[in-house]
Amino acid sequence: MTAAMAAVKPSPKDYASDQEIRWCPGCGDYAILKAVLKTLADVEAKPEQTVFVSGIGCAARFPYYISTYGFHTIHGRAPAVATGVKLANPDLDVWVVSGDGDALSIGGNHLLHLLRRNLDVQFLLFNNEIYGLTKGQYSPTSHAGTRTPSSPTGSVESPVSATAFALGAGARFVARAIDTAQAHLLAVLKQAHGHRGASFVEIFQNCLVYNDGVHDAFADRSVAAEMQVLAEHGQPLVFGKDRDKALRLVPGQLTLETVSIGRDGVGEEDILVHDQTNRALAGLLAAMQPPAMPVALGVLYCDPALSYDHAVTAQTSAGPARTGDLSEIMRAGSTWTVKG
Amino acid sequence: MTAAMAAVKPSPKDYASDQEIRWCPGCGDYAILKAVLKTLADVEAKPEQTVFVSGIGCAARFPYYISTYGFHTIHGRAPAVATGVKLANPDLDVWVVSGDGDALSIGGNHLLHLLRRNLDVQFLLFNNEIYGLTKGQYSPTSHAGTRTPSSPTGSVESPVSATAFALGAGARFVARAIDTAQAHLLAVLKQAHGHRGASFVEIFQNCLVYNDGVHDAFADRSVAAEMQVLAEHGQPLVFGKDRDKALRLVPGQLTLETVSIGRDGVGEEDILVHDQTNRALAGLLAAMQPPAMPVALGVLYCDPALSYDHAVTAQTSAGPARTGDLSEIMRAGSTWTVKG
Amino acid sequence: MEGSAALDGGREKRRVLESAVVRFAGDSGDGMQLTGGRFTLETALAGNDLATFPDFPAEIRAPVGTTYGVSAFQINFGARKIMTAGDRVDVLVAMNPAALKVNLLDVTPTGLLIVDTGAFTDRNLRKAGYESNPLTDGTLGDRRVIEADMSQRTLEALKESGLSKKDSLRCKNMWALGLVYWMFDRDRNSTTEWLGGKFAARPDLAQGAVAALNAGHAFGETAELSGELNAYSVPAAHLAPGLYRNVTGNQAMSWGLIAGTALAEIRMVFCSYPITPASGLLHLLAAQKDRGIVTFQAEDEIAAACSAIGASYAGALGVTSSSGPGVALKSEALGLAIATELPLVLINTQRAGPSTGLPTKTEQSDLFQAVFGRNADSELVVIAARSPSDCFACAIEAVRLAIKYMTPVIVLSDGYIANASEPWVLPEIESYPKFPVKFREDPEGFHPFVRDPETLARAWAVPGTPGLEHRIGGLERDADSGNISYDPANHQRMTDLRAEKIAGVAKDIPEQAFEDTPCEGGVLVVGWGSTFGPINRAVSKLRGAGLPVSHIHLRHIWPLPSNLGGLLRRYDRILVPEMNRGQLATLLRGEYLVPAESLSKVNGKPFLIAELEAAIRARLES
Amino acid sequence: MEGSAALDGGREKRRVLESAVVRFAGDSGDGMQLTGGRFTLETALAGNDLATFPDFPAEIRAPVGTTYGVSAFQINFGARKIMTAGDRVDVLVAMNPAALKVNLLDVTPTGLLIVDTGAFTDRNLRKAGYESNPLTDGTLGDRRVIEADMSQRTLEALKESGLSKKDSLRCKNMWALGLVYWMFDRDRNSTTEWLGGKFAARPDLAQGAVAALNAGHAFGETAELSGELNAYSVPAAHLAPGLYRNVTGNQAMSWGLIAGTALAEIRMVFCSYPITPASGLLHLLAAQKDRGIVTFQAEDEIAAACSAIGASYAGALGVTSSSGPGVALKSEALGLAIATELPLVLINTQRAGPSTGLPTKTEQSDLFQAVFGRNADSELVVIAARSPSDCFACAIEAVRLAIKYMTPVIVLSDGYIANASEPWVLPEIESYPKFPVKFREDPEGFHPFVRDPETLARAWAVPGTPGLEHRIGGLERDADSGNISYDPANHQRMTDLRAEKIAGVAKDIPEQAFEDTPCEGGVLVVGWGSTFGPINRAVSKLRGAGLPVSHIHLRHIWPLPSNLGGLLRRYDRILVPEMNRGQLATLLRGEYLVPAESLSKVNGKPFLIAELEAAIRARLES
Ligand SMILES: Cc1ncc(C[n+]2csc(CCOP(=O)(O)OP(=O)(O)O)c2C)c(N)n1
Ligand SMILES: Cc1ncc(C[n+]2csc(CCOP(=O)(O)OP(=O)(O)O)c2C)c(N)n1
Ligand code: SF4
Ligand code: SF4
Ligand SMILES: [Mg+2]
Ligand SMILES: [Mg+2]
Repeated sequence: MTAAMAAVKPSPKDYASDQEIRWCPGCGDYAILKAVLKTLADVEAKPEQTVFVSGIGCAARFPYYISTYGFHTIHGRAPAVATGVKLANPDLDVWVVSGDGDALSIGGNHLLHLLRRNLDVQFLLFNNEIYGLTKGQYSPTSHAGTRTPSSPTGSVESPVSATAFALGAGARFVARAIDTAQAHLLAVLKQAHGHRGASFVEIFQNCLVYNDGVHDAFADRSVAAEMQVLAEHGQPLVFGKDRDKALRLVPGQLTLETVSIGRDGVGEEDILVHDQTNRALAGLLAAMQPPAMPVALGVLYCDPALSYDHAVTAQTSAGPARTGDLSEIMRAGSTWTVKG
Repeated sequence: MTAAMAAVKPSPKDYASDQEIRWCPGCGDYAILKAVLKTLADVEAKPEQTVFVSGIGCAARFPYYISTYGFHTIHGRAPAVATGVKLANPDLDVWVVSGDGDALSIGGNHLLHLLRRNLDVQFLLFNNEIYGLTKGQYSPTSHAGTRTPSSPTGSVESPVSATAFALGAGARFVARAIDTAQAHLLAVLKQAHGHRGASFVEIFQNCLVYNDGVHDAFADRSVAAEMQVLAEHGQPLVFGKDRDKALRLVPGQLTLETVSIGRDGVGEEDILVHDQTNRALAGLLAAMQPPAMPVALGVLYCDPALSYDHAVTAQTSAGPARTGDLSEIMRAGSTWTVKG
Repeated sequence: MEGSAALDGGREKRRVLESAVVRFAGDSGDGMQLTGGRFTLETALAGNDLATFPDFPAEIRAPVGTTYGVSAFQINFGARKIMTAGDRVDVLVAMNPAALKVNLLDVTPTGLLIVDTGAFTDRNLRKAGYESNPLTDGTLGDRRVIEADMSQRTLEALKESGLSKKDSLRCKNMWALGLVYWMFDRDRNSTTEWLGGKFAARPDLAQGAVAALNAGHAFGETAELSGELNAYSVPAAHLAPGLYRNVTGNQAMSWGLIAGTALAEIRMVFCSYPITPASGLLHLLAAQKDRGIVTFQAEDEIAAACSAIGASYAGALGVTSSSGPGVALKSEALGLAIATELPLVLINTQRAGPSTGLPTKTEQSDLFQAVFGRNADSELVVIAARSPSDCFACAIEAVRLAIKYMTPVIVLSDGYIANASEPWVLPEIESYPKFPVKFREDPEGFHPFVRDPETLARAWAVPGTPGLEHRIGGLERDADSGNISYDPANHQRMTDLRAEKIAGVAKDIPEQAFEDTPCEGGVLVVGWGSTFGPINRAVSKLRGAGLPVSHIHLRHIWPLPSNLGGLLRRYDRILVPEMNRGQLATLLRGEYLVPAESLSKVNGKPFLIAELEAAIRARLES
Repeated sequence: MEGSAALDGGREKRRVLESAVVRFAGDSGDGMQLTGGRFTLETALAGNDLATFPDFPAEIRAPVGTTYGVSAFQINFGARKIMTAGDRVDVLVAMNPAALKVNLLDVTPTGLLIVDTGAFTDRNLRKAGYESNPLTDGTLGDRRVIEADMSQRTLEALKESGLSKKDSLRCKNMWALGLVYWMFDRDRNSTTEWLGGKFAARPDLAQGAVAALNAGHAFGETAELSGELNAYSVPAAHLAPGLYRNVTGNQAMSWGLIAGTALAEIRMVFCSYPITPASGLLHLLAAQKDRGIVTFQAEDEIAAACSAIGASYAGALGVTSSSGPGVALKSEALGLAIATELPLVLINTQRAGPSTGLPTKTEQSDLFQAVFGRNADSELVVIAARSPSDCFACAIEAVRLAIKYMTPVIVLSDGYIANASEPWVLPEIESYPKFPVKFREDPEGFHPFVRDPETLARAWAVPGTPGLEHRIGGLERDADSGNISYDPANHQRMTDLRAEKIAGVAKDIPEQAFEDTPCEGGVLVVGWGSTFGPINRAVSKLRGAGLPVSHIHLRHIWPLPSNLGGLLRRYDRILVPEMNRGQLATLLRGEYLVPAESLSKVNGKPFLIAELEAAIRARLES
């Protein structure tokens, strides 16, 4: 795609690269790619200003399939590379693409620091609860009991919740979506793109080879309505096929419960209204798990603050150093002259 | 100290090593050492069964001053080393000692995984909001604006909260104490020691050389009563010199506020009672910051679960492998005989 | 066939061969690894010596029909000792056009192709990048072709089976196997039995598979192949008697580690982080938890190394494993193990680099990293395995040295050795000499750096031992008390002690031997690691032709065997073939000032015997 | 004094010396670094050549009076070219018993001690580990002692100042400085002025300090020192004319990086994680944010390296820095920079290891790590600085090569160079030739791995450039398109290209020269890095004595200069003194098959000139 394109409204395929896609047929990554391409087109991203940075994993192959700039780095370190990219040129529009292993196993530390520093990037975590590329070992998000080649008798580790981790790390934008729920995913990606600072998006992704159906308990279309609550700022947290269920704060307690609207004396006023600026609420939403509770999707938390790259830029003068400046620096302090 | 000691009730000095202490005179680390020695004596720790593991930093010098087993490892990796220690011998009583840089900068990832796996150790994080050993650079817990040799115009990073991070990582015991508040620190350390699984304790520590008084806004004795609320499970969250202030959940909202008991119609029943099994409450408590709010100390969260090392042990048969077993393993599957 | 002379005689109308190379190739979903595995077993049962190599695609599951989704399995078997999986392919089974495309060039010009014509549709031809049909457009050259619409024939054979079309087609690989069984005169009984067991839950599928197998066999037997003699016999090899099995390098390595720790009577704590091609070891050991093996899938390679160190500190043997990029991450931790003098075994299953490189391709380019890749003067022991089965002995040796010398030991394997397999006489492990670990227990005169005067190893005192409480760490420590020391003279002394300790290992390892009676003069070929097979075969062939060539193959890379310098100095021409740009050659030159010449190959594939023969001949002639 | 001949003549009753070594030693709180720094400046102003070395305690602030809390500052100055901070100390200022204890052995047997007797209390003696008073029990041997109760005398001098006792005592170091000024005939004016500026906010303190300075000076002038000639004069050296300042290696390195990027007209993004002794560079550059330097304190060394790579990818020059253990952590990232062929500069300020080792002590033992310390065949450029001021040129050269060849460049400094200082003629940086970076902008024929046919460097296309959108990564890529490639032949080609590119750097660097006209025959001493000073001085002295000794000092460690082999082969005896166990020696042997002999010293301290002289003489005689 060339710069000339910018004149007409771009279409998703303008952002697709010419490389053959090498994910397994049916992998959830295809759906995410589709949504990202559409997002780029919808926001009319400038290809030359857009950079996709990734680590290693199936998910991390992502940059090859996008016709913008792309950097497929090393396992776990994409956040660090992205930080350098933004420090060199804060005007670039940077997306980081990562898997659950890449982001939360080897790369957990860099993600923590990217989030707390609030680097202005979109961070997409494709959570398939498995190491896909290395052929199916359990990952830090795999539930206890997962049987894999490295846990033949079932994993005994308690998984980390990507969203709870991001909130604990101080992230200022935390959202969730599902690979196949295109419309919602697209909406979330656009909000993430619009947010200045680090936008963290966990995308539930299906690995049909090594962990097929792991998200079915809430992501499968047949249960979606009952097992998903789509959080929207200022809107009541209602769900169900007939939108007759809702979340409520158990009175006087710091716990959520699901209630049926209009039953057991539950009225509109009892229904919790989503406040995306409340971190505690985001934490409670993130902690809900099927089958007892629906899974919360959408922007769980958003409370913008100055981004790191912009703060750094504000402290630093522009452009390369100049020799004249250096002369000054070197002459500051005590000097003396030896005469010839 | 020898095994013979076990007969008489030990005293703190029985646990002190013969090495000259090399912290700066007046460093908060001395107070923590004192409390730990007392804890060891009070719980009658068996010196030969006790191991202190640390990374690198002033804090990480800790093991040298204790007469039990000790391993001063490399920067940031103490949690990983401790994991190996427990996997080899889950019966050992392991303490990990770390600084804010060691635990949350270079070592953040290992801490995350130690906490989510719930390894049965006591993890002490000495938070002086600075890199002491390397002469005073800002750390991931330093507040924005901190001026140090590496941030001469003031740091532009938002700090991470150690406790929020631990909660987000899925820790099952999260507590806080202050170096100089010996009695409380001792109580917290004993609870941490009693807890099975990872007990995370953040200790506010004063570095009088590079960050003197950084915790004074709440830790200084003169303001302690007004700026500290000591959380105790099942007890109302009351504070103040005259114990006339309390925390309350803003009705219908997920926020805390301080109230004056008996004023503005605030009665006993409005006062929030600490529930250490509620992670959301712990999160709210951890987020309170002076001057607007007091700082919450004590066991903010405790909800035991099976520890990782015990789960692993349950899955693994005891003792070294035996050659007989190996013969069997090698003969499983297809074999054939070539006759001489 | 190539690399093999036709023997005289033989029963029936079969042509007798000294050896043959067969490659099964198809889509990832076509079951080629399984097919190759079964053929291997029948071949072993038939008494041939053999070597195999699987070639997986880099992609998990590439779209059907693409060239990059082709999965292959190669076997070289013969009536003589077999050293490699074979330079070139005599018989290629190609289940689709992509498989043909990717593998054709490896087939000898007069080789045989067995092709599923049913898969040669326009669509598949296009996916494979063929513009016209290679079966008809001359692409195949002089190679003979057996064309069969395997899909169709399998469906026909299974018509009555009651299986769905999809399930029936899953049996296509058995049809191909049946045909190859016929071709090499293999028995079908054990495969039939095995299929019954494997699909015990689906007897219909088991029966279908057997039916397909028999149909393929029948296809060979019937007149349909008449005209050319496509039936062969490869007589049994003269093999040492014993109980055999086929092992891959990963298997042998896992068992060697178990053996070593069992002989040392110490628990193994195996800590790793998945990475291609090293993960297999983690998988194999994770399956042995009920045999006292602790495995830990760490959050990254640094944690894997550090937890292994922690385990060793606490009295187990910490073992860690990875491949190049992951080993790079362990560098700092290795320094800690060196400084604290704790035993540690690190298995590096090398792959092609730099950086992510070619994860599924082989290379032996981490020698420098193993020997030199750390800050400061930080020596450790490096051992390299030469073949799949050799991993067993190397692992035991690594465990022994790590414990005896309180040092990290790196074992170099590679992607080729790890996945290749060869027949192996099962060792009588229960009769191996034990070397039980001796933990320090006596507090008298104890400090953590008291050393054995012989080995210079420090005392290993383990938490849990009363009276030996002590502190260790990465800071330099006093040679006489183990306490931290900033004393200049002490640092010199400790640095020297650490180096002497490792140098002393040379006294504890076998003197270097030649692979065969050495020739005086001529060319000395020095190798290490998985180049063993091709070098050995190339040298044997040249010696067979009366040429003065000798072969030394190193197991001990660091320290080098004490007599090596003397051996090398006997030769003016030393050739060092390596799958890297000359790392061992540089090491030998630096150590011994001998003019070792590097023969480098870095294309992700093992040396061919022919390549080596040519290179050695060139040196002999020059 | 030792290492210096007394010159004839001179004004007053002063003894004229060719050079002298003075060390100031006291508690960390005694202000010895400041005292030494001021003395250095006055000495420079007096026209001497000089070299200094500060010796900080490993502890931040050890308890007062302990041996491990002693802080020292050494200066060697003379009427001739000064190459090192001095083998042995002629004049030791000891502010307390601990300072005496730690430093006494370094003082020449006939040296002079200036001791604050006020600090020689029982308590302090005990803390220093003295059982009796060394001033009276014969410990000092033949050394001369000037005893003065400096505390008392300072208090007296400041009686009228109105300063508190505590503040008055803070001026004690100025008293000592005054005395040493008198001893070496230094002017006090500029120090007086400087004190006024420094304590502008506390004029009382400034006056007090000046009073103490004068009192110390007066103490020297008065009869109290009569009896012995303790007044010296060291005539000015013949120095090249120019504007001078004192620089430490860290300063010169930071300026060199700024200079390099300024000349390349590219922004520097400096990414680091604190570690002793490398942090100084981060601090110095962080102070230059208003000059266009971006500094980033990363969460760890891996992030530091990776963010620097990210910065280079985005069109800045990524620079990262650390010391040994931190550099180990960067190994994997270096592989990525090599594979993606991005420019990167890595400064390694080496320290003593292995592992944490002796963080505050010096060593040059990371050469192997720099040259070989990564997985796979992964070459890069390695440069070593020989002295504090040489860091400037090395940094510029590193920037130039990194950009021109699209490669990581490692610059080796060490704890000694970083903190030592020497006078330096300020370069006219504005007249240096620029080498502006040329980013690719033309889409015609572009792919990310198109190479300059001359340098073999790939095109640097930076995000933000329309029409050049591309993807790069750690997987092997096609030489002709830049796309991922698993092709065997392509991997061979790319591996060769990467190696050739680095080898080609040898054509772009100066041929190796001798430090002086070479002698034919005799001993060739080959050094690198901070051994320069002592080697150069030792060789000069031996040559002065008519002995056949030559000196080569390498800046370029990898690739080595193209003519080096030829030069080395002219000598039968090659001695390689290194502060490691022989790393360069091994490298040279392996590359050139020359019998380079290692002279190793690993005690955390630089070589002494005397040590080297003796070693070279021994080689000459054998
Ligand atoms: C340093 C290093 N360690 C390990 C690996 C092997 N590796 C590649 S991807 C991966 C995990 C992939 O899991 P995830 O991030 O969840 O991505 P997915 O494949 O599931 O999309 C691992 C362990 C590597 N490439 N580099
Ligand atoms: C790999 C590595 N990187 C960096 C260092 C240098 N280093 C030692 S301690 C430290 C930070 C110490 O800060 P903290 O953990 O807060 O401990 P404190 O000294 O404040 O107690 C650093 C950066 C090191 N020793 N090793
Ligand atoms: S292995 Fe799983 S995650 Fe990877 S491409 Fe295949 S389906 Fe997708
Ligand atoms: S530098 Fe700070 S943290 Fe370190 S010992 Fe001194 S006072 Fe304590
Ligand atoms: Mg995954
Ligand atoms: Mg700290």
